[in-house]
Amino acid sequence: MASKAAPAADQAAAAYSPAEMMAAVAARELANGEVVFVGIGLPNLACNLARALQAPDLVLIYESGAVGAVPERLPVSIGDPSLVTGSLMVCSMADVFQLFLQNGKIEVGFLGGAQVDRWGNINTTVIGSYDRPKVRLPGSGGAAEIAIHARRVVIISRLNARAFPAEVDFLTSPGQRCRGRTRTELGMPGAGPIKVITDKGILENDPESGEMVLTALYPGVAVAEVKANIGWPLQVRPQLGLVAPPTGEELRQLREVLDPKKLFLG
Amino acid sequence: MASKAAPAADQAAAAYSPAEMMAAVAARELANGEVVFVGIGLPNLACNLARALQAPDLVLIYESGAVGAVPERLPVSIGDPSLVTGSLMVCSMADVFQLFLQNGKIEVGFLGGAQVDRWGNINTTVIGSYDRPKVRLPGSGGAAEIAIHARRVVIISRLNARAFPAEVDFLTSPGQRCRGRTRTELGMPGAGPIKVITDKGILENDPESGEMVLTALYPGVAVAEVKANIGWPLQVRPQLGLVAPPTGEELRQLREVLDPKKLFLG
Amino acid sequence: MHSKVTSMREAIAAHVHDGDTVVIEGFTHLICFAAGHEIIRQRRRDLTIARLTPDLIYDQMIAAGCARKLVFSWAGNPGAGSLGAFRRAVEKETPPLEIEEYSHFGMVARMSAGAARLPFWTMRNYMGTDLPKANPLIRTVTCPYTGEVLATVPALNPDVTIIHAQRADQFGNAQVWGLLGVQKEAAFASKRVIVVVEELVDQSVIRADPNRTLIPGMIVAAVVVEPWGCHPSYAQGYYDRDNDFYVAWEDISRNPARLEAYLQEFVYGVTDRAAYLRKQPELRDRLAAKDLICAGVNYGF
Amino acid sequence: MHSKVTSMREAIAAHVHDGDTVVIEGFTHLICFAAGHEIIRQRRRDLTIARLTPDLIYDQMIAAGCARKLVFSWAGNPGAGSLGAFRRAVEKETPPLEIEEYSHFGMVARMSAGAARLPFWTMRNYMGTDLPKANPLIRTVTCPYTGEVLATVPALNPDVTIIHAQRADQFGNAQVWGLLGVQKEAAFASKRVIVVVEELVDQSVIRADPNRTLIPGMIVAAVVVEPWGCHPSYAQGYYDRDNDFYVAWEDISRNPARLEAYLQEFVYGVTDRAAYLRKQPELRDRLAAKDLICAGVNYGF
Repeated sequence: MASKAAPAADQAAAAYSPAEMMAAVAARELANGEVVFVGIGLPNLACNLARALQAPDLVLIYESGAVGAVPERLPVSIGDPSLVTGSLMVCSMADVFQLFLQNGKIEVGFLGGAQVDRWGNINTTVIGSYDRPKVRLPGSGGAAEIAIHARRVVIISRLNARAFPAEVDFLTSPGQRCRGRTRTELGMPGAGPIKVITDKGILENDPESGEMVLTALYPGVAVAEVKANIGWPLQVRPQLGLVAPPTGEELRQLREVLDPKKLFLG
Repeated sequence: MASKAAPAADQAAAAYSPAEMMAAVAARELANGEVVFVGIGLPNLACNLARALQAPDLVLIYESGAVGAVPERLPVSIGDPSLVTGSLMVCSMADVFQLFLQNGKIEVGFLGGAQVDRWGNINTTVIGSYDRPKVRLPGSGGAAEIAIHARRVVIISRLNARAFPAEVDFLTSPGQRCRGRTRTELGMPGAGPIKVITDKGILENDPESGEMVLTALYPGVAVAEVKANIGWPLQVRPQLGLVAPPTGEELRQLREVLDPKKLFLG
Repeated sequence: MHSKVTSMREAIAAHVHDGDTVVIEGFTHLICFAAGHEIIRQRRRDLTIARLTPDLIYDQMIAAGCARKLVFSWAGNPGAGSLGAFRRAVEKETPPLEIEEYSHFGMVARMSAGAARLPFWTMRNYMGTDLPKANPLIRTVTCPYTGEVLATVPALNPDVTIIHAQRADQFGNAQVWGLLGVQKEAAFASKRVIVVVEELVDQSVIRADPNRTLIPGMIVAAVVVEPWGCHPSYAQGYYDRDNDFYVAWEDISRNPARLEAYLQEFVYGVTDRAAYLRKQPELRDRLAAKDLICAGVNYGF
Repeated sequence: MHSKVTSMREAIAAHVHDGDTVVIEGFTHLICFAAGHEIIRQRRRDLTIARLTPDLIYDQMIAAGCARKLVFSWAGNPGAGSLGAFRRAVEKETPPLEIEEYSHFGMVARMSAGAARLPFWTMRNYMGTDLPKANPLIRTVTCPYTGEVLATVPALNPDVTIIHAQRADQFGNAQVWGLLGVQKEAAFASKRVIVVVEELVDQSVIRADPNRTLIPGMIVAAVVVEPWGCHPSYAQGYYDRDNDFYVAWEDISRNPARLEAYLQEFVYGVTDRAAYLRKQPELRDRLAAKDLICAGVNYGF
């Protein structure tokens, strides 16, 4: 949904694509044994990368009802038959949303969106007004309730100013502050988006204000480059982290095992 | 729960037991293809008798979750394994109560009880007061909701004055009029008890008053004998029906196929 | 009891009427395209079409002019992009289409309420989102125990729901494995249910494994035997999802003329699903499922 | 991940504490008597014991002095008569027992609310009955769409739920067939879950037929392998219900001394379920299930 980022400036970065970097960074968010609500595309690659490396017992749940999926091919949709075959459990969607998600069993939810704003609110509904949209997007799917209930949410989105406005046109999935009100005031069970993984660096929510602030950069990226692609006056943490590039093993898994046809890493 | 009825006076009645007569009469209530919520004991015998005779496609549902059961032995409990083996469907109890019963899919429910009153209200909870009961009975089980939701209810109970008081001590399962209010006033979906099958004759609800009135007698039974065993001034329909005794085929099924050990026909 | 087996043509003619609320359910898995195509061929109009993910089949029904209104929670081309006819209808009103929008949980809850014949369903949801502003049917209720304010959605009770299953007997007792979606809830919520199956089986097959039964025959109005009736969706154990077609739909649906040509060739231009399959003899080679049969369990006592 | 397999003694010691709300579910089928006996042997006190049908196992726990309170919807000896200890407690207060009473639908709804982590569940129920007078926790809510007044019950969230299943892997991914009762809802409602199984199987057995999984390992705290752990209840495909014992319970439970003698011999007098079974070698001949294996289905794609 975000347009392709310009190729990174330095040589080191040229050895891997922005998508590969994002997938590797997202995978590092996952601890062994955690229960993850997985979406298609980069989140799915990240989860299966984590399973192949540090988190073999990661439990992947898809909103389609597959629990503990071990897809033997790259699933191209959230309801791919490869998510069923060999999974631990298949349940109804009523169970997915009531017994797993609303019950508080999901530790991590990955989300993306056409717009991500200053508070980590996500818009996947419309660009423009709801009644007369310039662009009609697919809508919430399960994103609204994942953003509310998952114990923590990780957002994955490429940076550009249109995709990172100060405030979303439509608030599909709540972040840290929704139209002026905090998650606590609104009574939301989960911690909300605690990290935004972009193609240039990582934003994290400031525990006090709830605002998404820049906390780490990818190799070869300058702060100004991030600021130029964000629609609000971006706060920058004094000690900025430097994110390690994908390891050889991360790249091998991504390229040779998980997405050899470059469906999502292209 | 009701004490044993005295042996019928005339010779014809002596050829079959009151329980056999009740089971046969109850079976005749069922039309082919109907969906019946079945209890254990006489209702179960009646349903399987109907299946063997006029209603081969009767669908038996047990609150345990067996749908379309075809028990190959006499089930001794509502959750007998013989109700599962060869059934059409096994579902959770949440589905039984929400998707079948509350959804309006149950056409006939059979109920019994320690007390049945003038309006067909049933008590299976306590004799005496709730807080200091003289006799503590099992309670509702699924009876309260069956009485509310089944499209019609048939009560099976042996007559005696203690079992047929003017008003139940505790109203577990609603009849035609509950503490002065009609089913319509109370917003109940089902038609409620439209018939009480006893060991001496049949009561039916008067469509106007909702009161259970005597509409048919078994062979050899006098009106006075029924009245003596009922705790309210029983109304008697001017043209009283005479119920045919069990046929040879009904008796053969009951005795040889359905309950050869006389567990419930004893 | 009489068999309920009939043709797709008869089933749609008898049970889907102009102005009806129609649900063809199935979450990625078991979406009955054959039924959607027959509805298009029979030129039904003014339908309210509801399902979680409109998918390509509702995009086709919108393009064909069947739909007055869409009720949904995610309107995209799963794994591939957009639904062209849906987007034109909403962005450019060509043709106009009323929409009523929830999240997946909201749609599941609407079906659950409908199936239980309750007027509403309760969730802890929607706080902070703009969805209740966009859809005033998302409301609240106060818990009689804790005083908490919780979200509600109203029951959905379709006139007709169409469910594809792997197998059923002639009375509609239907068994499903793999992804279950909200098919059970949608069927029980509906006034009428059409069950479409890959295989008609003897009732003894159903009775041999009653825990697999998802839909009981007592709620089924018609049974249609339509092998490969889900293509380009899939049926676990029978055929794979045709991802190439989902990808191709991006281009087809972006261009109204191309979409119309698709409908002319593959929907109006064939009499039924068998003819649709005869046009594409390569599908079997490309998509037929491999065997991976699980062991049975013991129902003895 | 570490295996969760442990002994019944360890599982009860670790997860069932004095004062807890305990649920041993199973509707006729899969009632884990072995767990109830171990709770009695470990002399737990002040428990709130909840299930739809207290059955003989809760009667024994009441007689043994484990229970402060009973939450239930049908307290009888299924197919045979009364529960003697329960009746003495309620009728004569020997010993006193607090009761909280619903109908089956009400108990199912309480578990459903607990499993969904909602504070209440809505039903169309209880109008005309005396149950709300006997139990003020049966309340009402007004539909935000139709204005109808509907019945509610509060969520039940046990401290620990014990579920017997036919089989599970070492992490507690458990499969059940035959009657399902409210076991899934009770497990998801609970803070801790103990899964007791007839057979421990390799995870590949579970993964070969994922639609049969009722309880996912992620909600399970301990796995106990206890063949014949349900006797005199039953496990479909493993052993039949011991109806003779249910009938015998009428006499045993009517007489406090005889009940105490039963507990001494069959509960306190044995160290564990294996010893209980060694005392009754005839059970296998009388109750072992015959084979009636269903066919598998194709999970291939």
